[in-house]
Amino acid sequence: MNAAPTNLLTAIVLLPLAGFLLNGLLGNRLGKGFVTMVGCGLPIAAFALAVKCFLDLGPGGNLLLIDIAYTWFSAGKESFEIAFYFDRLSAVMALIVTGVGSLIHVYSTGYMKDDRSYARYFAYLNLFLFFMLMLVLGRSLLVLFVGWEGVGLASYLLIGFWFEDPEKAAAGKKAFITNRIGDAGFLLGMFLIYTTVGTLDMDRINAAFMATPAPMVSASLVGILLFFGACGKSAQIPLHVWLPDAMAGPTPVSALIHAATMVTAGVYLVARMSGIYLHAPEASAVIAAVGLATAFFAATIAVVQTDIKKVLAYSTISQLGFMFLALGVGAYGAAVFHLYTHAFFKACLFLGAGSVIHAMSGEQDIRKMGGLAKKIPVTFWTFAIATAAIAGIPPLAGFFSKDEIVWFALASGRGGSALLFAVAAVTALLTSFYMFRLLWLTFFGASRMTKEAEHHVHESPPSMTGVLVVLAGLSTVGGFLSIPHFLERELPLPAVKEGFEHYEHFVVAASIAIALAGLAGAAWFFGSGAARAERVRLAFPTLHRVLLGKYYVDEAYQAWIGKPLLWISERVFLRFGDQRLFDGTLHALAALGRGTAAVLGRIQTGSLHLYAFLVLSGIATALWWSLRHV
Amino acid sequence: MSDASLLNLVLFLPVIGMALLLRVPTSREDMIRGLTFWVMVVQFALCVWLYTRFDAADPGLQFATRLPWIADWGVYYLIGLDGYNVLLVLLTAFLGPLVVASAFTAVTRDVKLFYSMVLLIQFTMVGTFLAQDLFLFYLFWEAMLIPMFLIIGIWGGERRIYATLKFVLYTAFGSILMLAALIYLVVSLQASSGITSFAFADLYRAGAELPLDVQVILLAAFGLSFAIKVPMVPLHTWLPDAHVEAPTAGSVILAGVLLKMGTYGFMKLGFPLFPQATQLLAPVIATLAVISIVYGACLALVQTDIKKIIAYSSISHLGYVMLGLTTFNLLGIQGAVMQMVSHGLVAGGLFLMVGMVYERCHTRDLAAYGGLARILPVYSVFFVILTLASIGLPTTSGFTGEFLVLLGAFAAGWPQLGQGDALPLTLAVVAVSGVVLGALYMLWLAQRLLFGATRAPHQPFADLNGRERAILAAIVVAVFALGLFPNEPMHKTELAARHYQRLVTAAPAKAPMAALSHSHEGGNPDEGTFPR
Amino acid sequence: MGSLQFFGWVGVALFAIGLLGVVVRRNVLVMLMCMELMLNGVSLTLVVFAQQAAAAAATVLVFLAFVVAAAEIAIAIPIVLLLVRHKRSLDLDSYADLNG
Amino acid sequence: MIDTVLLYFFAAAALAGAALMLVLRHPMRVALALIATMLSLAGVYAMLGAHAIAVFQVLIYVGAVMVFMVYVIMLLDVREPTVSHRYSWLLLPGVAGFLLLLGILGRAVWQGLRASATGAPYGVQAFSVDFLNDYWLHFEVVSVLLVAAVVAAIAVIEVGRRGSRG
Amino acid sequence: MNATLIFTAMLPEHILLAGIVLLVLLEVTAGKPRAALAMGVLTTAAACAAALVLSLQGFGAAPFPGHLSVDPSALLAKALVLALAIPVLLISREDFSDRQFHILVLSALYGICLMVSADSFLTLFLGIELLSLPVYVLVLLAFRRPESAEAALKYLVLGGTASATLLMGASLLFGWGGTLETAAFARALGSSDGLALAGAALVVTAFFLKAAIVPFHAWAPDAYEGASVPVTAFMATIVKAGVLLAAARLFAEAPLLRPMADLVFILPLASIVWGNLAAMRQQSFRRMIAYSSIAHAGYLFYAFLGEGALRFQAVAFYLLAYGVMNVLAFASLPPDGDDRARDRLDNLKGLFHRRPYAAVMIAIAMLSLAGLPPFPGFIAKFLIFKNVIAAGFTLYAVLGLVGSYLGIYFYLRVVQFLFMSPEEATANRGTPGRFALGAGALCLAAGVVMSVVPGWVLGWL
Repeated sequence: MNAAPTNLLTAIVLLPLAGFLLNGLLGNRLGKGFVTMVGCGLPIAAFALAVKCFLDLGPGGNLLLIDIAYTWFSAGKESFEIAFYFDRLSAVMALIVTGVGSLIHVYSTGYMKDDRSYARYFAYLNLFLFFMLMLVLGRSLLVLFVGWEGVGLASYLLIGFWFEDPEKAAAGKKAFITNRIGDAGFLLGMFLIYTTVGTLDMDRINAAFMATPAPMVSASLVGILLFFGACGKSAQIPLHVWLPDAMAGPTPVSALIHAATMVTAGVYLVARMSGIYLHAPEASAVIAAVGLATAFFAATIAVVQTDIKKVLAYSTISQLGFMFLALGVGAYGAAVFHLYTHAFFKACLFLGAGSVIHAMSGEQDIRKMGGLAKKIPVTFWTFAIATAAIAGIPPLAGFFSKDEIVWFALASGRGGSALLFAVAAVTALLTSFYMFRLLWLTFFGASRMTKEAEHHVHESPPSMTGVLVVLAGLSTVGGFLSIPHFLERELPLPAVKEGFEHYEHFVVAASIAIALAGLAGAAWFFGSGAARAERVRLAFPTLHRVLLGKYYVDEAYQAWIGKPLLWISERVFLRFGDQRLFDGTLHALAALGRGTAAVLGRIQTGSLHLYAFLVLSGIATALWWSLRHV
Repeated sequence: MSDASLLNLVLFLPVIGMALLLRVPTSREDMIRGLTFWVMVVQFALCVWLYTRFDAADPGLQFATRLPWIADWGVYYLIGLDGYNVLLVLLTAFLGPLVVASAFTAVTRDVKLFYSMVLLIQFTMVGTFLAQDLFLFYLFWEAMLIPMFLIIGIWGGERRIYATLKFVLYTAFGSILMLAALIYLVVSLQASSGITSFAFADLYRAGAELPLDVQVILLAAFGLSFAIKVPMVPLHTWLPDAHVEAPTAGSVILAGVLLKMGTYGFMKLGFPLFPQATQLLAPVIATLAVISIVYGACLALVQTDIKKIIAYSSISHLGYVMLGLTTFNLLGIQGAVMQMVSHGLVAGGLFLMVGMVYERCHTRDLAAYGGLARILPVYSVFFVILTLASIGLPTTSGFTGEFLVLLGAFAAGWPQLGQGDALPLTLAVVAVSGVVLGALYMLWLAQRLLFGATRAPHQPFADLNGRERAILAAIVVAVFALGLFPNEPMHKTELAARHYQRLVTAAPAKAPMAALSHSHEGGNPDEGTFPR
Repeated sequence: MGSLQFFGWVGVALFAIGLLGVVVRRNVLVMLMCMELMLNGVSLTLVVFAQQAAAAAATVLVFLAFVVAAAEIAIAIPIVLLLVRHKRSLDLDSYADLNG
Repeated sequence: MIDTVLLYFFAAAALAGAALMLVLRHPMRVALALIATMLSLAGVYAMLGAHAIAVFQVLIYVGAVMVFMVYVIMLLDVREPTVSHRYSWLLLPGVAGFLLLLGILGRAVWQGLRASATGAPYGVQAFSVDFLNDYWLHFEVVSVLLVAAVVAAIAVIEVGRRGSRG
Repeated sequence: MNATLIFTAMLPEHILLAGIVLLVLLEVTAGKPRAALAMGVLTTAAACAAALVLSLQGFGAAPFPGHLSVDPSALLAKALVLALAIPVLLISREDFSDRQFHILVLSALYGICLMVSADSFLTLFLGIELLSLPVYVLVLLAFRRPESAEAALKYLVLGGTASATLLMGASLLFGWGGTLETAAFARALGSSDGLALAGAALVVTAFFLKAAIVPFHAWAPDAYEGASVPVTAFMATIVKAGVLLAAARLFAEAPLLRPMADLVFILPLASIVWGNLAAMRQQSFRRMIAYSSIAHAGYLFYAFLGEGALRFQAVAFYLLAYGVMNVLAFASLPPDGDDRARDRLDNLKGLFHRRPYAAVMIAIAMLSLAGLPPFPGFIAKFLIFKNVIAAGFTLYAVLGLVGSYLGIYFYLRVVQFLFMSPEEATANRGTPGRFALGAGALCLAAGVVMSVVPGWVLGWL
């Protein structure tokens, strides 16, 4: 590969950082105009630069760009460089991040208009972009990890943006901790790679695992460790618990971080490390299984959620599950494809939801909505398009990417199977169903709003609707750009199991049917005031409770991990260890000293007889000792 | 003025400062404060100058002074900078002015005595790091107790007497055994080679020649005294009390520098003096280190006193240092050094911040606080930054240290797994879990202190003033500098790390360690002949 | 002449008895006399050894011992008088204000 | 022959006197017992041929010290509890220690001394010659000591006259 | 016999004697005591100077062969003791104006001079008595409280026992070796003959009694508490120094073998532990110092475990450090009309706020006595234990060090009182006299010198 040196990448990364510093340090003094300018201008500039780099690539230009900023640490032959790396995969990611990011910045100017911490908000947002770009552009796992933890930080800050509410602050903490758990695995994976391969540069690592002899380490072990990190970041079972709570943050944040970009970092990581996973069938199997399971369970939960953002959150988890399924079956291109389309329609959905909430002046419960279609038409139409897209209605973006995934789940030579296909299909059905349920409950039917709420309903400002329209447009046409083909060189699609070639059209038909079935189901259940849905709910109360309770995973963690940890720390370590054992021993020794001192003092009675006796016995003993051998 | 004499000036500036303080009438408190502050500033400036002049490529002792002191015992006044101490001296000098400035409003009783004691302890700490002669080292090491005893005991909290006595008696016990051990070491050197010398360089040779069992005993004696200072579980119980009772300045000095004495002692003396014994005991020490990491973190989790949380976090963080020192590979050692400095900055900064809020609310009980972010925005920003540094978030110095240490530990453990010894790797893995626990308690602290509904005694009060902002800004800048560009300082310590590594692994005791470390050293075993 | 061993032993015995007296007798004057007895025992031992070695030194030492004993008594008695004046008692056990 | 008998008699008497000192109640009687012991010791000295010592024994001890002692005893005839119970509570341990001491020391001396006496008797004249020739340093020092003792005694008496300042 | 030789050899003694005689004459003739202090100090200083000069000239002679001989180290020892006596005399000004005090002190010093150059037990015995008899009386001389008499009596009785024991030991040694020269003792240490060992043991015991080593220590706390401040200082420093230096001369360079070595290890160790522990809960300053002195006597006898050639240096340096710091503490003790009050440790509470410098002085003294660096006490202790370990008694040294650790607490307790405790309402407000300050200054200067250039000081010894 002929790599061309450049400095643009550093610039791309640093622009948002500059935004963060400017807004963070000066924002409050220089006022909203300045903040908006910096907060939106720099990401857009970054986007422009990304496009520029993208154009440098491609058939005409170089195969990839490398930008070595500086050496972070070196000792002997150990060396860690801060370097950036720009190939087609990074390009796709960078464009999504900067592009969608910029859009959401613009949207935010409207959404956060009245917030008193306007500057802080944009500072955080820029900070996020900075780290996210480090993540997708980093050449070595180290740089990636810096971004990886950094975006975690940004999401922590943004989830807890309204920190007066302890719930929100706690949600931020939960997100950070859960990510940290994943990161521990990531770190171990990194260490293992470094110890065995001797470098952290991802291109080198891939090469090393491709080469023969392979490194003296099981690729699957490395793969699973890294995947554990990905689980944390991309909210896969068992580390998915943080994402729903993360909805506590401002809605644009949910759109940007918890739908479009950050949560897909795990997908990016696995795709980027495909060199390892191609040689790690066990790890790939695990990924496929986990991904699919996540997709399915999240979808089931989403069916019963009543908070508009929670529904979207679970759908995000579910869609991420789809991506991991694709990764698991070796269809890295398909995964990235879905990542890309998902970025559009899920961002659109979240922003639409934001617009709805904005319109409802803060109300998020879809049971208190309905009939909004006429009141906020732009929001409705964009939301509808995005819904259709995620449901996989052709020819919208979601259809193509999801179809690819379902297809490879069945036919991939790298572990595709009928079972995967079946579950994926069911999940797709559920997806379409709950999405249309959401649409219905929100926009159709009779209004269930309180009067004054209804009175306040209003369409959002153009800064928001404009963004919605753009994203809806992307969700519509985005699918026609075939990312897998574009990435063919970096991420070749897996060979199709022989004998399956001619099932392709069947699968396409199936997925179309599934999508429409979901639509129909939603219409049938919720079209007439959700009476039928109610009946179903009463029919299976337990099931409903379990789903509402999200399978009680949080509770289980609390009971089996949180409480025992605290108990041990409190009872065993603090009470017994520190207080009784260690300090106890000390105090006992001190008491011993004092006691002896008291005894000695009592011996000194002041009676000369006693003193003389001490002398007498002393002399006698001394004589005895010195003469005992004579 | 030659650099060597500058180094002496750096060492003795605090004493000069004390002499000047004596001339200042007790009533002129501001003058006292100013004088002390400027003395510290000058000291720091000189240190920076020397740091820039410090030649990373010179393995030997730099800016050294060597004067006969107790001639017929072979005791010399021998000080100098080398890779071992250069960063720590700089750190000490850096924290000096900040400590002084932080006490401007906090300390109002016996101001003169207080600042004399601060200068005194500064003197002893710098001396401990600079000393290259065991007798001199021990002198400074022990002398350090006295000012600390007074600082905690006079300006401390309710249970200050208990705390300070606990601190001094605990530490003194270790030092007594160390004294016996060092005398034995010197005597045996005299017996074996006929030369009477306390110079580290000579003792390194003497120690390595001792029979293993003797080495183990001596290492235990030295190690006990160092481990108490670090402190390593189970010798740590003095630390929380001392920290909680000490005045802010005391806590900062304690966390910022004093604890490093222990790890520095291990790195400069304990391990290199007795290589075979170290090889033998390395698993034990590493295990204790990891226990400290986890134990400290768990205890920090259940504290309600802000200072205690940070105190226990110190135990946890210094566990990383010890772990790094026992990896015997360059990454781990360098990481340990970095972690020392980083912890000095971060923990010091956190204690300063606790002090600042304590000055305003007069309580350290976490339950009394909440939502400070609303009333103290600037404070909160700094607090969050330092919290993240303490968690070891990338781009902060904490990450540099932890990452290198853990990587080193893993790199040391993995090959041994091949030889069927799973312990080192297990330790590394468990240590990684400390990363999670660290996030757990620090974020818990931050959330309860800064977020949620605003709640604090004696509000409303003013946000940080210029002085406080300056103090914290200095620390934060340093934290990020070490997080983003650790390479330059690390190069200054690299030769020392190699020297340490060579001394400790020279012994044939444990093949895997040695082999690994050489492979990581880059196969040039005999570079750097230290210190002459 | 008889065996010196016996007389040497007697000297030691006197010394020991004197010491015992100091330990057990409560009357301060008696105790002082017991101290004298100790010195007497010592002198006897010395004389016996002197007889064995026939050297002047020991005899001189005995002489010095006498003088010193006299001096000690000369100092001790006034002290005792002082004590008795304050304590109105010769009982040693009543002189125990200093203790601990 | 006879002087050997005398010798042993004096020794026995000395021991007896010493023993009596331990058991007698009244200080005066104790003093008399001590005097007896001293006189018999003087006898022993004389019999052993150390006439000088014998003389000093009689002069210094009996003549000076004990007279002084007896005088003081008569001076303070305080009604004494010590007369009723003469022993401190340490009687038994004291005796035990005494026996141990006597055993060890006596054994040492017994073995240390050769069986029979030798050497010429050491008379007053020889003593005074030696003393003033070889030992005048000690003579001088003794004088200093006596001066100091006198000053000391006077000081104590003055203190007694002055009474406690505290 | 050459008179000039005697004159020069015993010049310090002669100067002291002259002083004594002069004072006695004045006592007899002149009525009002005047300039007693001046005479005492001058005499001591002159004697000290004489001893120092002679020792620096490397003067050595045996004016009374077999009884008394001087060599540089003996002269140095005299100089050391006399030098220590000067500040003690200065302290005494507040308590003693009369001549008797000075006569007694001078004769005690005379005794010490004899002890440290004695070659025969006669001289040694006379020296010890000449030292002891005056001190018995000094104890009650101030007589600020009735207990003084009791203290004096206890000291006298046990002191008398000590001299009897010494005599008994001497006579046994005489019986063994047929001579009363002290060299016999050094020989006896090595012998295995019963008589020799018994004699040696008794002599050692006598020295233990004088130096207050457990279990012969019991007199010390009572005597120290009963005496007045200057006299306690005198006993704690001068008397101890005299005894120990005499012991050093007595042991000479004789190698210490078992069982004697055990004797010289076990009992001192016992007194280190005992003294340090018993001092922990004292309420009287002087009593605490007494226990501390018991412990220090232990360290000092540890020095005898060391190699013969190094004993004198170790003992001398230790005595210097220890004595100087002790006197410093006593000099800085704020005076008070009521002796009991002055003696109460509680009176030191919050002293720093009344008179900071005094507090700092006492603190320095305490920390030095505790053996914490960088104070001279540490270097002295280091020297002793270094010798002990070098001689191969590593275990003994470790035990001794651990014992010394026990002592740190009660010294720190004093510092705690000085700086950290609230002032007591009843606390005395007396101001220390000029002379006491002078004494303190002298001691502090000496201490500083010893800790800054210990090598230089050791060079002299």
